[in-house]
Amino acid sequence: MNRLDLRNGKVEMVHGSGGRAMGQLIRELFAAAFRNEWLDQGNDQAQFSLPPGRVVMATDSHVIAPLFFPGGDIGSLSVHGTINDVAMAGARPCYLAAGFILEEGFPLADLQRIVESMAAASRAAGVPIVTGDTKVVERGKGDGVFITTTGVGVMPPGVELSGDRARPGDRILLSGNIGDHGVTILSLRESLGFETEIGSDSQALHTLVAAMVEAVPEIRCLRDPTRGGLANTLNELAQQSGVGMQLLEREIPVREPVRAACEFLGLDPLYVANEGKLIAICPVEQAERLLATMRAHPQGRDAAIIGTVVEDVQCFVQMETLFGGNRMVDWLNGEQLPRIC
Amino acid sequence: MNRLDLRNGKVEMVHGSGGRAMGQLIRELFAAAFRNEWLDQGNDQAQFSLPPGRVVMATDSHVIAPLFFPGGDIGSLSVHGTINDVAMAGARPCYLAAGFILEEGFPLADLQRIVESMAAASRAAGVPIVTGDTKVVERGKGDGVFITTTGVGVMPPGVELSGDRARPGDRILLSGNIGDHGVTILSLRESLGFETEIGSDSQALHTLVAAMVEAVPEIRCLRDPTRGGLANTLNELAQQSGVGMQLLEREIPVREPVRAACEFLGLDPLYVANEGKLIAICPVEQAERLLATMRAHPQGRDAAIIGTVVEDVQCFVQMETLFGGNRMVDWLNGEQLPRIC
Amino acid sequence: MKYVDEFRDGDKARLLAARIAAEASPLRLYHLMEFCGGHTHAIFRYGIVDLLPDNVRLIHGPGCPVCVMPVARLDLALDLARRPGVMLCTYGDMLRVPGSGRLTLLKVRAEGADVRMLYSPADALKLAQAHPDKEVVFFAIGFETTTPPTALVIEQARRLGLKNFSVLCNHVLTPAAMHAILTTPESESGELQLDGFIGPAHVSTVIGSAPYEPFPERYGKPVVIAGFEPLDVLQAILMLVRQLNDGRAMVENEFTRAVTREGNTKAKGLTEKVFEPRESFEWRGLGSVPYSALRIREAYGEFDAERRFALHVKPVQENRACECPAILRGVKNPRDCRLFGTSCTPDNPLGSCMVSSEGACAAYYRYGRYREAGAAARQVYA
Amino acid sequence: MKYVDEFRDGDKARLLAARIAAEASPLRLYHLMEFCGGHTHAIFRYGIVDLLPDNVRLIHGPGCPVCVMPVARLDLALDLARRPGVMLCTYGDMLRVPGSGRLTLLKVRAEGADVRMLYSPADALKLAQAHPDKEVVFFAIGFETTTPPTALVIEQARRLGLKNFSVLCNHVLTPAAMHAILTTPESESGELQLDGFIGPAHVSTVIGSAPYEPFPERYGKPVVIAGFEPLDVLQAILMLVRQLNDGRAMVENEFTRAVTREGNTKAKGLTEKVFEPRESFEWRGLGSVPYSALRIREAYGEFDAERRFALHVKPVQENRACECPAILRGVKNPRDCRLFGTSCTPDNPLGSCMVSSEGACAAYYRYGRYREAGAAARQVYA
Amino acid sequence: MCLAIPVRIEELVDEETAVAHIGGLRKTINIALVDGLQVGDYVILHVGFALEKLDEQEAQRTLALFTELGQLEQVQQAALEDAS
Amino acid sequence: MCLAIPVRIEELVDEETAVAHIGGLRKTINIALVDGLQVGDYVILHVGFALEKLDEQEAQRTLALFTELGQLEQVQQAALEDAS
Ligand code: SF4
Ligand code: SF4
Ligand SMILES: [Mg+2]
Ligand SMILES: [Mg+2]
Ligand SMILES: [Mg+2]
Ligand SMILES: [Mg+2]
Ligand SMILES: [Mg+2]
Ligand SMILES: [Mg+2]
Ligand SMILES: [Mg+2]
Ligand SMILES: [Mg+2]
Ligand SMILES: [Mg+2]
Ligand SMILES: [Mg+2]
Repeated sequence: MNRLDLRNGKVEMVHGSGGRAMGQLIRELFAAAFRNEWLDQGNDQAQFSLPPGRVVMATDSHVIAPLFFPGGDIGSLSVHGTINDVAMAGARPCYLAAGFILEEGFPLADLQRIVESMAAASRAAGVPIVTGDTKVVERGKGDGVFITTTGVGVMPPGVELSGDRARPGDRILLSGNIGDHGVTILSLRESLGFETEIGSDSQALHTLVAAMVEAVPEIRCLRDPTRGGLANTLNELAQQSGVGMQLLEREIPVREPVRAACEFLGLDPLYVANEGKLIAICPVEQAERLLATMRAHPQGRDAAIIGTVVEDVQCFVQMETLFGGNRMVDWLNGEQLPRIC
Repeated sequence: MNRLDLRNGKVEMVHGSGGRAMGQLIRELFAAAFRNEWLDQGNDQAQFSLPPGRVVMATDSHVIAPLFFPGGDIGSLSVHGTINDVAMAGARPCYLAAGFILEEGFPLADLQRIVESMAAASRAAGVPIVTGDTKVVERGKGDGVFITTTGVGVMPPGVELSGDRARPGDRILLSGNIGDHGVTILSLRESLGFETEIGSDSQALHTLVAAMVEAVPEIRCLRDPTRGGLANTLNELAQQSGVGMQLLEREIPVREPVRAACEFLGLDPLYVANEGKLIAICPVEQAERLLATMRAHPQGRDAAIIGTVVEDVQCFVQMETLFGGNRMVDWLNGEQLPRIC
Repeated sequence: MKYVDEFRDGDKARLLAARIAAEASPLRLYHLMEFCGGHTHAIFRYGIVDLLPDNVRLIHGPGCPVCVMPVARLDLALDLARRPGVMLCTYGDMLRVPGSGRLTLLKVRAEGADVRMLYSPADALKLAQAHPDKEVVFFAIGFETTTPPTALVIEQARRLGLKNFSVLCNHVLTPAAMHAILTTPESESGELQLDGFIGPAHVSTVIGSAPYEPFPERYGKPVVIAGFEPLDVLQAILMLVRQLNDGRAMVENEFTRAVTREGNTKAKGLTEKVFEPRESFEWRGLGSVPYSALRIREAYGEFDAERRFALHVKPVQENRACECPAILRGVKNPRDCRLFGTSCTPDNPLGSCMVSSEGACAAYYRYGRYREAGAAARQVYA
Repeated sequence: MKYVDEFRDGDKARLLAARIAAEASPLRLYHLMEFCGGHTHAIFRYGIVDLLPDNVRLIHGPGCPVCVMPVARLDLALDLARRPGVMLCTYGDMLRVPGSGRLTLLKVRAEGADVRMLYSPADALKLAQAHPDKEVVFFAIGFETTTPPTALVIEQARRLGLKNFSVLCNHVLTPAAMHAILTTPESESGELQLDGFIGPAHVSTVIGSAPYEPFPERYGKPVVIAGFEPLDVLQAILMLVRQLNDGRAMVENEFTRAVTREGNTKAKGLTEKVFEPRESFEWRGLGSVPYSALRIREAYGEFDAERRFALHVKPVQENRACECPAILRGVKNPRDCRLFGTSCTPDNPLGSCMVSSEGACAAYYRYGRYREAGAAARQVYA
Repeated sequence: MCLAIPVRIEELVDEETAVAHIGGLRKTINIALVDGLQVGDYVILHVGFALEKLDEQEAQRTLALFTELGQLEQVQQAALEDAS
Repeated sequence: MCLAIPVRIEELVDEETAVAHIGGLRKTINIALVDGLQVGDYVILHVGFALEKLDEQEAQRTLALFTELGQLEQVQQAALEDAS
């Protein structure tokens, strides 16, 4: 049997039909890149032991366009995204599963690039991809490639985090500057026609989380401000916990190019997606220790205390502006569309 | 805020943008249907305890067209398919995660029907959907709805199954008649223009598996003959174990309408997909006990011993035909396409 | 960002605010209309109201092109978008505005219509070139700021000989709307309390300050053209307070960094070449306003979607409970609308003022909702 | 399934086999060509060779319409499929056949061409009606069995006045190919050993048995028309053995349940009305064969894709190592090809005989590969 | 060549169309190529078109041939066994 | 109304096109509506088009106004404090 033509080949329907061609794709592309004892077994599932403790499971489907962007691609993103969702429970991510939905005609060379990027991200994070699935849809019924990853992890003893645990008086911490991912993606939309040096912040945050929960097991909750950005994620947490929040705009780090892009597109950086940042809420007493821990970790160098949890039956998130006024930071209304007025 | 218009509404991009509309979709549709303590928490991940034992994880992306078919829909299928992949390890499936990729414009009424069918399947199986994700893609970049489910389960002590454990002399058992699912789907292709009373066999097989591994812990391996049908699945197992197989056509149950459809479409039922059948391989000494156990379970009433594992370095699967000859049962070549000659 | 950040300085703002408080006479009220949605947005985003003394009151005007678009004209676009073979493109702001039956361009897109979002009208041309099999229609909106780019694009379409491109023109004129505001029944009855205008920055960049001179002259209302940064707005308020205190009424220019008396003559010339005034145009809130909008000249008729598709506006009943019209006339406030924040929210807007981030209702909801309900929350903050 | 299962009875097969063994003379060889791929398929699927004595040998003929299609004509379809605006539809069998550069219709579809699989040619008409903006081309293949449905569809297209439908006609004729087989150099040199034909069942349903009468008469080769079920094939072999033993050479009909001497006159008439013979047609393996294929008559010229798109066959070099041509002439066996099972497999076919499930190479690979390699395995089976 | 299968006419829909049964399936087929079909007739179906009526008497005759052959074999077998 | 922002011209590409910088971004813009632009000039950018040149002297003058005002306030504040 000839080897897969990874240079000029394209995904064909036959690669999803459960026959020899699918086996070849899995063997020569997926298993070759992810290489581990579980995939080598060739079963439809993976078996493993987990350390004792409560188990955490998270899943995310990834549908980004373009598939490749400065700072990553859909492959690395799909690994980071799910590792982060597991880590946001305070857990140690242990294993990943990956489901691919490929569009007929997608270049195998691009698929290989994506898969190798996933493999690298998974290796770097120490979280192997132990089982997977591949489907092919007809041209025009997909968009190149969609990747759904699912992660399982284990909670360290004594840690208990949940979005409903924020209490008035708690401090709100952010691990770094916001908006890089979303602005990077927008910069690639040809019609918006701008270039920037910044790249996506896509990264796996589990080692940062491990350091944080070890130093401050009292953390109330963690969440990564992805789709909908900081504003929506804080609104979610406020709603879940039945509290309000008061932010300080001057403490929220936003890089100049992100501000500039938002300015001319009519967007607000608070609503722009991130893929490598986290929000932590902790009791006021531990806030400084947590901040120091975060700043001592390379992924938290720019961490800041950006606000306080307040009592508010309406669960409003508000912000003292740089200008000195106070404003609501409401949920995103619909999609954030570039606007002219 | 007005309630979601589940009667006439359509999926819009805003339902995937991480804002209030997405929250509403999740709350009023997904969480309402799946209702359980984990989803109610509203976190980006679920936490649970697992009974002691090795953990099993499996994932499958579901991309079927049409979405609704006699005997099920993409919702129930996505629950059954992953439960089965977990169960095929001999494990007890415990929890599911579900990732949805929705196409802009997809009717909310159809989505609700699918989600309720998933909820019913999950309840019936006793395997809750504890975490999920929703993405929306632009019209023309998806196909209504894709669902990726991931399951975790736990191995009962003393059971160890894997596709590489088949040994010459072992018996091959099949839990029931083949081809119902694939022929049902084909019958819905308008251009093939045929009608049949049969429906998909989509079902969760974990209770059957539980009975089997309890009665015969010596089972070598289990696998569900889904895409690619019985023939490909047996070839996979033969390859994994480095053995050949010799089947008896007369023992393989195929219903008359399935045979008829295959006859006029030029297909072979051995290659047609199933979604509620399993293959078991076990030592010859336990074969009759296993058969009896399967037949005592409603899902194994028509179970049969369909062949024997043989020594063969080429890993060929062969079959003694009804007619009395012997033929190869090779891997599927490409897709199984209706043919005229 | 140069020429941006300097105009957002909070310390200077407090100084300006103190100046306004010092100079505003406690013996009178100052009713100042920010004509422009851009000012409305800045006022809420930066919390400017909090900095003003109680007797300096801001009234929101009709200066948001999304808000003033009547349902009947949006229906034209919805109708076009649903025709087979048509690709309708427009700015993101317009996609969520409800037309008849709460239909939006996003909804018809979800149903299968080919609707595209533009950042720049130049992209509409590119779409037309890339899709020769489609009728590409640019649903153009905007005041005088946005008009010259549209004119340029129509001119280019002619140069390129495009056969599948047209523009559904909804460009409107600022001074005409200001006249209308001052001649409504409410204005004449005195119900509208209006002492002066904060004039638009970017519109004036194009048209210059001269077109505002009739307002002091004919109606005795001072106008101060102001930039959209918060210090610009405060400075303009101070300048208006001073004029009113002095009994003066004239056009002053706070935005001298980009506005002259003449404006951009090149841009004006191009606009003049491609467009001509409509005898009358329907505004949400203001009704029919004479010579208040532009249409494509006959010489460019092939690029006029109204001609090309023989479109005719069908009068529709606007939602009666929606107070947008009165808000746009400056006589009501979003909180006077009983749908505000209940049936009508940014997620499910009933009126256009709840859609555009420059709409008064959206601004009140986004930035101001906490004022009633959440005031208590602020106290808790240590 | 009535009239199917009865003809697959294993017990009766063994009786028939015993009869053949009893009657076949051990003193001679019987070289019987199954013209049809349908017979080839049945022979392998049911393991008929295992039931025959060694001296009764089956030779595979050129009766698979997929296998005999030359690369140059497939290239026409590939070329058409890639043209913008064209929707090319054909039977599933054709999608995986490699043309020049190993390109297939499935591959060009993956690259974006609009290629559809049909179960029935009637669906091609429906596609043309549903996609008035597309040029729908039906890439028609097949022997006389498949021709009348194509003719009917062209007739219907005319009745419906379809303007966007055409047929790329590759219908070929059985008797002409049988003549060609018997006049190859190998046949004349005696290299081709051929004592009689198992004649096609379904082709004969349409054309009747009369067209085979020249073969006994002119070449002295007996013909037995046989159904496609395994008992039919065995019975036909017995009938041929008997003719050869008796020194007879005539046309006999085993498939009397659906074949008469005249065939289906209505179907023949329709074929005659829409199609006319081509003076010559290129077959893979047989080269140019005179009057061996059909073309669309001028009266239906608007539905002829070759006329409509001014298509001209460009001669191409077929893969030299592929032995399909010799196999189709009956002088080689798939195992004589050094690519068989290594470079050429059903997953990556190099020649057409490896694609169609009626191709000799595919049949050998699918059902027969175990014969060499896996024979040992059978012993182990208890 | 030419995948085809006998099916039974269950219902004549119009001049060109019938519903056929086969092994528990219902299938709409085109019957324009065969005149004079009746409900209950068997036809040979190919790419959705009836190609020809199946002659049931002839089918029975062919099947009978196989059976006779069986009897013949038995007689011969018996003879052989007697002889041995 | 009319979202617009000052950007600096970095490069003149052709009669209609320039590359502008803003806060670390590069953006291709249309300059057909403004004559006589030079590299280094600031323009007001709206929907991808330069609308007008920004007069830097005037901008400085406006900013100076705010600063003067600050000084004025300080003087007055000092006076008030002295008085109290
Ligand atoms: S709140 Fe909504 S309904 Fe009321 S005036 Fe504003 S836009 Fe109209
Ligand atoms: S094995 Fe392949 S290359 Fe060889 S003759 Fe057959 S089709 Fe041609
Ligand atoms: Mg998740
Ligand atoms: Mg996530
Ligand atoms: Mg998350
Ligand atoms: Mg799978
Ligand atoms: Mg696509
Ligand atoms: Mg799986
Ligand atoms: Mg599965
Ligand atoms: Mg499986
Ligand atoms: Mg998620
Ligand atoms: Mg689609």
